[in-house]
Amino acid sequence: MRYLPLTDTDRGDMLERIGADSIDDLFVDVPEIARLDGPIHDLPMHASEMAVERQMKALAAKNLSADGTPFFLGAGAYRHHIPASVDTVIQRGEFLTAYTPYQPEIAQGTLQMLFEFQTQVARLYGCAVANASLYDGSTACWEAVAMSTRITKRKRAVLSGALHPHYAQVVKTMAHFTGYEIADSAPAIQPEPDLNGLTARIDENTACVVVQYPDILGRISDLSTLAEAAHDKGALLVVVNTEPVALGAIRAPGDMGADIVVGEGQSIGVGLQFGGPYLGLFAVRDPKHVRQMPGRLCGETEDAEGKRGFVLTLSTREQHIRREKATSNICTNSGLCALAFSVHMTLLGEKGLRRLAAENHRLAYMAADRLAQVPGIRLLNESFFNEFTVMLEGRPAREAVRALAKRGVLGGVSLGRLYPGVEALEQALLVAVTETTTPEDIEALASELETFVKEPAR
Amino acid sequence: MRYLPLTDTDRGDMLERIGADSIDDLFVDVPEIARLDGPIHDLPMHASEMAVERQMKALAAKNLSADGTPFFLGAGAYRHHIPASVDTVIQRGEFLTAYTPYQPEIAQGTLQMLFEFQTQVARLYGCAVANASLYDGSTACWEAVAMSTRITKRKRAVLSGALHPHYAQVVKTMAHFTGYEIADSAPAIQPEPDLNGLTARIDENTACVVVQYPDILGRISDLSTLAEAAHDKGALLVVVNTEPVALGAIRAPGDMGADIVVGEGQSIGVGLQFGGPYLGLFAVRDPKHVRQMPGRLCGETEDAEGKRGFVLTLSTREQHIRREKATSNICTNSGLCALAFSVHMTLLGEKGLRRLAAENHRLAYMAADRLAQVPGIRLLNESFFNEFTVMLEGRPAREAVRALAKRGVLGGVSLGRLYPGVEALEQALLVAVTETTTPEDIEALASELETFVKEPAR
Amino acid sequence: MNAPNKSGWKPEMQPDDGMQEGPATTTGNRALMLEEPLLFEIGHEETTGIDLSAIEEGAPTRLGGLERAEAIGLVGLTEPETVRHYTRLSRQNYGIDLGFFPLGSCTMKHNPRLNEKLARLPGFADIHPLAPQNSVQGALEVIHQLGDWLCKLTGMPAVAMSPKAGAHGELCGILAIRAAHEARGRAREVVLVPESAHGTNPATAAFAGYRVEDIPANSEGRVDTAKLKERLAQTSPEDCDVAAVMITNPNTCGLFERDFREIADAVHEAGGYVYCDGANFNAIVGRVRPGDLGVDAMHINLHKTFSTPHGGGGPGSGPVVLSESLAPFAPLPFVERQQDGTYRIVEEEHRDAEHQSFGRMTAFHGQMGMFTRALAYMLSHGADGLKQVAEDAVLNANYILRSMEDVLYAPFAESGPCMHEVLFGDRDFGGDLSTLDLAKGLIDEGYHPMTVYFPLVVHGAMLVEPTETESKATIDQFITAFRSLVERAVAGDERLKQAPYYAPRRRLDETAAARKPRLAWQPPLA
Amino acid sequence: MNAPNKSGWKPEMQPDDGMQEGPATTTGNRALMLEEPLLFEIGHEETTGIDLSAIEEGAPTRLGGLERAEAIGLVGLTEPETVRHYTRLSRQNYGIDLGFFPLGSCTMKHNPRLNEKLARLPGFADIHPLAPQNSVQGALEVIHQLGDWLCKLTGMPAVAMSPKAGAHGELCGILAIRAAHEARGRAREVVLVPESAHGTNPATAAFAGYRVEDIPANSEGRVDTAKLKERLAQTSPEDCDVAAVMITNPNTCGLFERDFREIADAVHEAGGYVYCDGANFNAIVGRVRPGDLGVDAMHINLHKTFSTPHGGGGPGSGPVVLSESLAPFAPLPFVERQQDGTYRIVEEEHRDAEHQSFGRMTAFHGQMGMFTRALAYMLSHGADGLKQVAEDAVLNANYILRSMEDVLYAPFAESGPCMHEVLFGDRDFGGDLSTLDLAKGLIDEGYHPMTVYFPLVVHGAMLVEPTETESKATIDQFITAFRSLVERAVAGDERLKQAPYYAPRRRLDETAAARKPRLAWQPPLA
Ligand SMILES: Cc1ncc(COP(=O)(O)O)c(C=O)c1O
Ligand SMILES: Cc1ncc(COP(=O)(O)O)c(C=O)c1O
Repeated sequence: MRYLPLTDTDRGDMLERIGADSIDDLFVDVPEIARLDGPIHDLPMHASEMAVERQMKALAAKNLSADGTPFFLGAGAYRHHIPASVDTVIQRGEFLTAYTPYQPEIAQGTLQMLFEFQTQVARLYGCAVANASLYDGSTACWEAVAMSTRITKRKRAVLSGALHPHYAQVVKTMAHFTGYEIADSAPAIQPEPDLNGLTARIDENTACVVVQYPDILGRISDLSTLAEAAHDKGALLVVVNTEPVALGAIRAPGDMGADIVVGEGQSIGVGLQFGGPYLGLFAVRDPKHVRQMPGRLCGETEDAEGKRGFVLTLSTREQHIRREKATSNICTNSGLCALAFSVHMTLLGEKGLRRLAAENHRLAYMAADRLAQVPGIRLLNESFFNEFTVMLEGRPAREAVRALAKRGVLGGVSLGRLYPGVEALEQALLVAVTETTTPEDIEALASELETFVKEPAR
Repeated sequence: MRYLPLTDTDRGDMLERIGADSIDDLFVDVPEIARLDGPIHDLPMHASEMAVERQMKALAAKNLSADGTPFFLGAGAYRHHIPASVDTVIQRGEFLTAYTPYQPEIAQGTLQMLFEFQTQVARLYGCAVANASLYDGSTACWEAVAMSTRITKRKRAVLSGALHPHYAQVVKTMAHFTGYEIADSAPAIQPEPDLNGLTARIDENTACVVVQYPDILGRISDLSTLAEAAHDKGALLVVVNTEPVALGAIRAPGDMGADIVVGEGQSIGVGLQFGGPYLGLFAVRDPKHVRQMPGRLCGETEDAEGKRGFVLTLSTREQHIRREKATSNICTNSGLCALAFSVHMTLLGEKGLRRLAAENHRLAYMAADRLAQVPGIRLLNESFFNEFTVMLEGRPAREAVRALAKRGVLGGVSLGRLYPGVEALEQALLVAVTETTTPEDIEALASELETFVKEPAR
Repeated sequence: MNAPNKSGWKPEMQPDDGMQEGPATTTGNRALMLEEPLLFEIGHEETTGIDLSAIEEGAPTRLGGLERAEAIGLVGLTEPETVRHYTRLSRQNYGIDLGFFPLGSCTMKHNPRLNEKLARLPGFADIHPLAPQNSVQGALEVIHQLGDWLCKLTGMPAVAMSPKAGAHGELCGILAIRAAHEARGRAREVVLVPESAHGTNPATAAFAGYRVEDIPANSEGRVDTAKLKERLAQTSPEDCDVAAVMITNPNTCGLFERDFREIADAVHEAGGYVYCDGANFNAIVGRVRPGDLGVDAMHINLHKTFSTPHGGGGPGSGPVVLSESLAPFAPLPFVERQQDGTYRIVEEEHRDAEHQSFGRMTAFHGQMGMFTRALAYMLSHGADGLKQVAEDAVLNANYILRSMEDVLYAPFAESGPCMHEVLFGDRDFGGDLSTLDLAKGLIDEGYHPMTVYFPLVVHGAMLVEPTETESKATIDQFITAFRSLVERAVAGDERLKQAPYYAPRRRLDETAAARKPRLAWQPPLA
Repeated sequence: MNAPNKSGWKPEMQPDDGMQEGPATTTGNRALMLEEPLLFEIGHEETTGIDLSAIEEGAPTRLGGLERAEAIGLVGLTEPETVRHYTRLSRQNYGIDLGFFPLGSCTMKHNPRLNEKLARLPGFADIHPLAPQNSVQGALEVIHQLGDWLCKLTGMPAVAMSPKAGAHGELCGILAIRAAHEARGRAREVVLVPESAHGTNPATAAFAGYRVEDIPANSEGRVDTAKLKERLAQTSPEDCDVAAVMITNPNTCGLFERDFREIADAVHEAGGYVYCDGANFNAIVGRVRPGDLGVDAMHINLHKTFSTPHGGGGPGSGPVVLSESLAPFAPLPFVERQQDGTYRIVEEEHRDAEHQSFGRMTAFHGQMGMFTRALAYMLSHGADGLKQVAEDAVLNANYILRSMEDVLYAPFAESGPCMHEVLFGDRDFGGDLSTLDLAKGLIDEGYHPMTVYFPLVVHGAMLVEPTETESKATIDQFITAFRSLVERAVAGDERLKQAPYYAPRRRLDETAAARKPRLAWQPPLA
């Protein structure tokens, strides 16, 4: 076994020092009933690296990877070009094979990186403080709701209908058990989101209102008024962002009055990975809320010689100190994804992020214009960043997606899949465009969709 | 420019400190005639990582990679499975981006590795001392001839006809200019090499006799008698090995009396890479010859506190000290390939190398048996390790190779390509089989060859 | 050079036995130990390591009039600066690749590099979670195959794959339990958790709306079965307020809960469920199936037992195996193998009688990047290799226990063998020395310290988990160094209070950090 | 933290300004500076990190009766041990990724990671050099494209791609020259090489059968044109014994050879050829074409100018651009673009009047792995970026020159700007301090020293080449540290003689190593 250094001689010598006759002597505490007599049946025996590689490659080959494919999927997970040096850094054994930095004297690498990461996220979000990451955007969203209830001591959360439905599901799942009340709805198919309707639902019992920016249909709207309305009622505004690249082009949620900003960081440095591991971002505008935040926080301090150094701090919020009184049960987070995010963001910088955002928008604009010209297709959005909604007249978008995939085009995400059973959304297709999209890809999508829409419904 | 850290402000500030008005002031020594007025025409401007990746991937896609292809090419370059951890190690920045270890206090990593590498190679070859690598097997072969002439003060080298023809070409090219006399011939198509004929060619002016083991046709023979015969005449025996894995199964050249053993190390850790970079191995049986060796040598010593450490040593052999009197002009060698070799060899160890060799031989045996059953195909070899020669009756092997490639089978190396114009060799096909070859691959080769041989010649 | 110094430290040794001292450097660097400024101190707003075209002035936009006008406040570095910044930072870190990392309860085993390579295949890494299912059959097969391995290894009928780490897995299990109770009419109120449990256990129970009560332990470091039964017997099964017990097995003292089956039967009798914290599965994988012990739900940290890298804090993955009775409540989405051999994702639209899922825990299907690694790990080890993993892990821990107990207080040494980790305490340390000082001394010796001050049941706890991927030579050298440090601690060597001496930083002031938190970089005042 | 300490070292400083001293460790480790035994001290014959089946006893073989019976003497490690062994070793190394590496003449610039990624694509990495040519058209296109870039950048009509490094390229050029002379009837006898030349120049000329003669230099650090012309004029062109001159330009003093064209004309007039050592092409790439200066052959170190990694000593790649007159003699094999746009490899069978190749220098087609990296580098930089490369490299070197010349002897500072590197000498050092001591002091400061004692024309030469991939902040900090060390050296601070203090090893005894060479591990005597 290539991963097991003990030799049989070693094992014999060690058993002797221990004073045991055989390895079985060390398992005496296992009750008779649970002892197995040999390797578990029904499972294969060990295999060489070459054999395992063959098997896994065969599985990988059954998937249609985005590489080289016209690709327009988004809805909370975006495909961006990740510079090669990001992977070089995260494969450094000192980062990859380290644990949570509980011994700060020999974990300054991870800690300083986290401090820089927190600063990057806070600035991107227009907030004062960000934490060291959560699992993903959806769990971060729930943590924001839970934190709002702790701060306001209220139990009701109002969710925008244009919040990612999976995020809403996560919140509702958790709220069911914690006894919180959640007000939500499916999104209305209209060029601009109905923020007034949302505002109207905020009341004196509302802990927070949760809104996505850009929203699930790709629309962008000013949240300042909503923030004021929430604050008027003593509620917090939670803003969810699923595409951090957008914030290189549009205003920061914190600057519009959001109290808690959460999001998915996967776009920067992490990649698609079929949905995980991803990167939950979490930040607060007002430092006074720091002690209610979930997750790890890295802070600056000094060592015994007066040199600057970093440590995990405010751990009295966390489960390993506070146990059932902790702000969250999270322990393992998305550390290495945070590193990838931070490296990519460092390569981008202010200038690069702004250019990247502009390029995304430019290509999305081009795609939206192009699709709007296709007979039978209507562009829903007034505003968008790199993702927008089109209506396929008379045809369900789910079918379009499947049909196009068979022809090697990954054409978008159908709202029918996200909102099964909601008839009003059946014809809606979410189309995401990034810097990896070529004009040829856009042409391929337009012509495939044109063909599809023309075909008589089956 | 993502690789250039100076900003325009920096450039201005620096010019000011220098006291120059513009960058052109720093190029004043370039004569008028050679000054260009702008970027060179005819070449593209800078491009993003994404754009370059696209371009290069398109080029890579034009090649039929061995991965997933029935693959039987050898003749001096072999495809083996390289464990993933080899690449992890050689991508460590501390190894990858280091220079030659001229400052040993901060290069102990490279130096200790080289010391271990030298020990591994020496043992594999049955020699006392190996150097820290040369470019590849063919240049190592020439260096061995040159070293033999220095030791014996004679100017004639006798090359076995079964030495890799490209190696023979390299020797002859160099010998032409140095005025050495080279005796060689094409290999005779027979089950066993004609060592007697070779012995007969050794005379009192012979500096060395050069023989390959296993030879270009895959044959293996005991070289002890040849060694004695050479030594009787005051000549040295140089043994060339192009497949180090073989030495996990068959006797070491040093143990059979070879004075200098050289070879190609690419099989272990390095990979195919279309021929380079490869790894020239060079070892001597008798330590008294060390001061005539080419290339770098790493040796053990102590530091000022008495701790063991390693340094480059015996540099008085080398060009940077001895200039025109150096034993070779080599400077940059194959350091990182030596590291890859050493890591892979460490993973293998005695046991793994022996098993790997056995598995190669087992599969080659199976393939030889299988092909021998194909009508119209004759197996030439009595002995072989993982490569053997078959004769395609009535059909040129070069055509077979091309025809099979079109059908996605990389069927071997034709002797017609290696010895253009030598009619006796036209029907000979070299077939290499390694642990990466599957029984299905062998079946594919057999059936494709059967089809080919059956076809009437065009 | 690295051979254990047989003599080790002796109390009579003088401080000047130390390393040669050199002059201060201008840069603050010490040869290969390099200082590195903060990104924000070396980066520039105008610098970028990505070559994208300049933004076209006046290009039309549809950003809803919300253009971000002010500076974001980010800085950039070119690629050379970036690679160097992070390489230098990385060198201030310790990792498994550097040396022995016996962090108890964390299973810091070697991370095979094959797994890293495979997870990066475009067919796994470059596919979208919402891609049409006909285009990702290989990915669904990976999830299904891995789930199948987990079921067989644990002897359980079902598995939920989406939880994102151990704590998320706990949540999954407790929510399934709660949903099952609710389906029977009453959620119940209490979850019983032993004091020795990991902090995530009580935190999870509370997060799921339960009240947490302690399970008492016996002097052997195990659950006090009698007292637990008493607690359950306070009411009739119908009125029982205990929704579940959460027991870690092997527990955090490194001991196998001998009475687990008996406890499970009692809990079941009282109408409760048995949650097993499977973070320590490495001790028994391939040798014991939790399903045979009456477990209803157990999370498995793929980042521990199945060796996906810890990455400085994450990501992880915490699939949860479920008993027959909890399986219907498993979270969405999950992967199902269909009659025709293809796979499909079961999402909200399929919720029905058979699928009484308690809902969704995360946006997508779980930690695919960890799944590919874990599956490669399992295929590599096979049933025989995994059994050997458990045996070697346990052997190494017992070897350390028996090599240390003569000099270091080992509270449960008498009660028999330990499992994959061994617990010590600082009872016998001299002066005012404590576990922390010993841990910092280990840093100077080139080791990552063990887990300290956890579990809470022993004073100055030191939980040592060697894992199976360490050689005897490494463990022997560790024992020598550890013994020498223990001797110093027992003798009250005050110099330990200043350790570490050689790390990139001396002891850091954590109190100051918490008192006046500085959690983001601020430009220095001019 | 890393900001230059403006004050730097002062002569009155006391030794105890140094780092805090700690107690000796049992392991010899110092926290993250880890000792590592030799492979042969930790490996075992029976251990392997590769899972291959055991050898079948008695399986038939056809090994000619030459089975290797005795032990080979190799040892193995499992994967965890292997990764750790090499990771620990690597941490005793300095590399560009760690910090500033101003090794003159070596062009230690950043190695882009894109290039590493691309070179590993199976379409490049997993193809065989003798694969049928219809199956490797992409590879041939890479070679051809790269050659085309090199021709255009140098303004030369032809290129030989197979040489494996700079020295091999020199050999290629000199052999082509020799073949050209031979084709004209006489090989001639002498190659002229300046004293400042890299050692490979004279070694190569000798290797190719030539006698080496010195070219005198002038006080400005350049070739003495008048004297060179005199030497050529000793005989009539027909009787001239000078086959070629080998001149490095920019030369190893970091200066551009102003008279290069004039020299070339004189050599050509005498019937000789002009070999240019292009190792320093980085200074002029994109700004000056050697073809415009009368060069007949010039090698280009792809591992310098085009940034393929140095890898601790290699591999490199040394393509040679050739003039019209030398092109027909280029070595085999080479790649040719055909009428139909496909590519073919020209090998021995195609030798003919047009292809009077001097023969083959290596088994296959050259360093493909370096070609893919270099091409990616060129495509990334483009014509504009490459020009900027040269300019920034030259700017950085001049900046260092002008920031140091007031404290450190710079012999050619008066004669104008330097190119990409700057040469200093130890003339003014106090006590018995020399360049070596200063170099070792730089190690403690966290830098790799510059090239020392080369070129031979200056006493205690220090050749500093910053390259263009360094930031101004890095160079400023280096200047501060460098100045501080120079001040110490001039003041005769004896402590420098003991430097480095903080590296994994103190100064190593090279004399002992050479006197009694130990070049392979031997088991210790029992
Ligand atoms: C016993 C135990 N339970 C639960 C956990 C929580 O797992 P995770 O960190 O993956 O959330 C841990 C991990 O530290 C643990 O050791
Ligand atoms: C000026 C000069 N010429 C030639 C060479 C030789 O190049 P290589 O080491 O690639 O053989 C070098 C490299 O060190 C050099 O600096």
